[in-house]
Amino acid sequence: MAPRFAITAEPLDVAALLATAQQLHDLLARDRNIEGPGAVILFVGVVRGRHQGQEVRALTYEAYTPLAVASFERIAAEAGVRVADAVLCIHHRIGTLEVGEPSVVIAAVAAHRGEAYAVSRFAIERIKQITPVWKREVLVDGASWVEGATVDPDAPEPLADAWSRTCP
Amino acid sequence: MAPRFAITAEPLDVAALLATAQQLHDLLARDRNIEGPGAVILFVGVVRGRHQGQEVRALTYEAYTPLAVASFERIAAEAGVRVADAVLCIHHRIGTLEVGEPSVVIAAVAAHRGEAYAVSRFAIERIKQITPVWKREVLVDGASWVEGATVDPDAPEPLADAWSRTCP
Amino acid sequence: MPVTVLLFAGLREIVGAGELSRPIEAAATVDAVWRDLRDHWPALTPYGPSLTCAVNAQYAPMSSPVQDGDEVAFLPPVSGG
Amino acid sequence: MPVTVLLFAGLREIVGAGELSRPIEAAATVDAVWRDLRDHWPALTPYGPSLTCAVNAQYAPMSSPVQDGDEVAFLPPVSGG
Repeated sequence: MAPRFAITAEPLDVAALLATAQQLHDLLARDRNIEGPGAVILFVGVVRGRHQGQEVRALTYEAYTPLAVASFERIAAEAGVRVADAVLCIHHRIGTLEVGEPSVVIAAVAAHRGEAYAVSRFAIERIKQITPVWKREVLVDGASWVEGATVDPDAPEPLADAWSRTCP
Repeated sequence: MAPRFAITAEPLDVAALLATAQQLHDLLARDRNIEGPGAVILFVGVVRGRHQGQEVRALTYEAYTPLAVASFERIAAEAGVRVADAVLCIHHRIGTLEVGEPSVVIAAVAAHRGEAYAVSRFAIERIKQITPVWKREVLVDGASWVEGATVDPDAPEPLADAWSRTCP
Repeated sequence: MPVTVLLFAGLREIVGAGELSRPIEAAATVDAVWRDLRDHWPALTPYGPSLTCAVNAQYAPMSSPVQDGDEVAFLPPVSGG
Repeated sequence: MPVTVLLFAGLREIVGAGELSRPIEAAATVDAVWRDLRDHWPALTPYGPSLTCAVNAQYAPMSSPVQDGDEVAFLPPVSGG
């Protein structure tokens, strides 16, 4: 079974994360005597060949690994406050990735699809807010760090904003 | 490359559908000179071990295959009216499935995640409305056909309802 | 002037066949084909209000005309996914 | 009384190292560690308003106290996913 949360330099294995997430939800369901896994949403972020009009040759990802893994645990706990019986698994890759390679895979599992979609969308929004991962774009004419979000993990507004993007 | 839309008695291959969907979006993006695949949402419906309090041993799926495949094409066209540059692939399994096996896999690919989530959610809602597939639940004490939706594919209200469940 | 009738799920089980050939009259409609079936297998009757149908693998209203050789499918409430 | 400072992405490139040891005074805060760095590498200055930080791999405000042996990480705007 794959770890629930990971930062890894190895290529991401979508099928393995799907299997792990299903197994974890199955165990949770037995333990709590609730309905088992019925819907899995896999979010796969892939390196896009073009960004804001410029051709991207590759992306290099860097992470503060222990805090990034802790951020995934935190995001799962935050999701659990609103969606009680879902399982969330997150693997983010680091190192240099070619166009088309997955940079992040999120598996959200629940008995029913509404909950799985909500947890999935919440997770990716929150990762982009607080997870200490940085990407460097290698373009045709040079390379630069992409500067995204500066969010206090304890601030309520960004948390509410992430939930606001989930499906009804 | 896997077919874009299929009804199949073979086990569903999530990784193969992901690869196909990515390739199709890559081709689309080159053709239209737009941003290539950046986000893939895979919806995986799996056979749940319990339904409305009853233990499920297995599910048997039956389809009117040519119309079911045509329904997937129709759903992709409907999605394209609102989300122009996404790719949608749908494979639905038929035959007898054990608990935990995927019954349907939907891959929705777009340059950005908001569009991919919207197309994914729209597709599963619409499949449940109009795709001619039927499931028979084998419970501990007997088996019965699950009777779900009766929806006129041309009626505007169910179409609007499916969109209303997509993420903002 | 026969049409091919396709039946699925609960409908198929009532009739005991997924495919059958039924004669139709000139200027018949899908609805006429359904009424003929229902007369032969009264257990189909409760499905009437919740049916959708297709002619030659295209969604069609019950009022659609059917012709010699058409494939007419009756679809009980769907439950895929 | 040294602390270990971790720097990432653009910050790391300015300083030329991802990890360094810096002396601190008694009753120091994360903010004091940052000011010390900024004084040595003025090119860090523009990052001040957009920083977040962590002490011992836990999110921490700039006002957090730091102690001998702590690991203090400065995080420029994140861009994962």
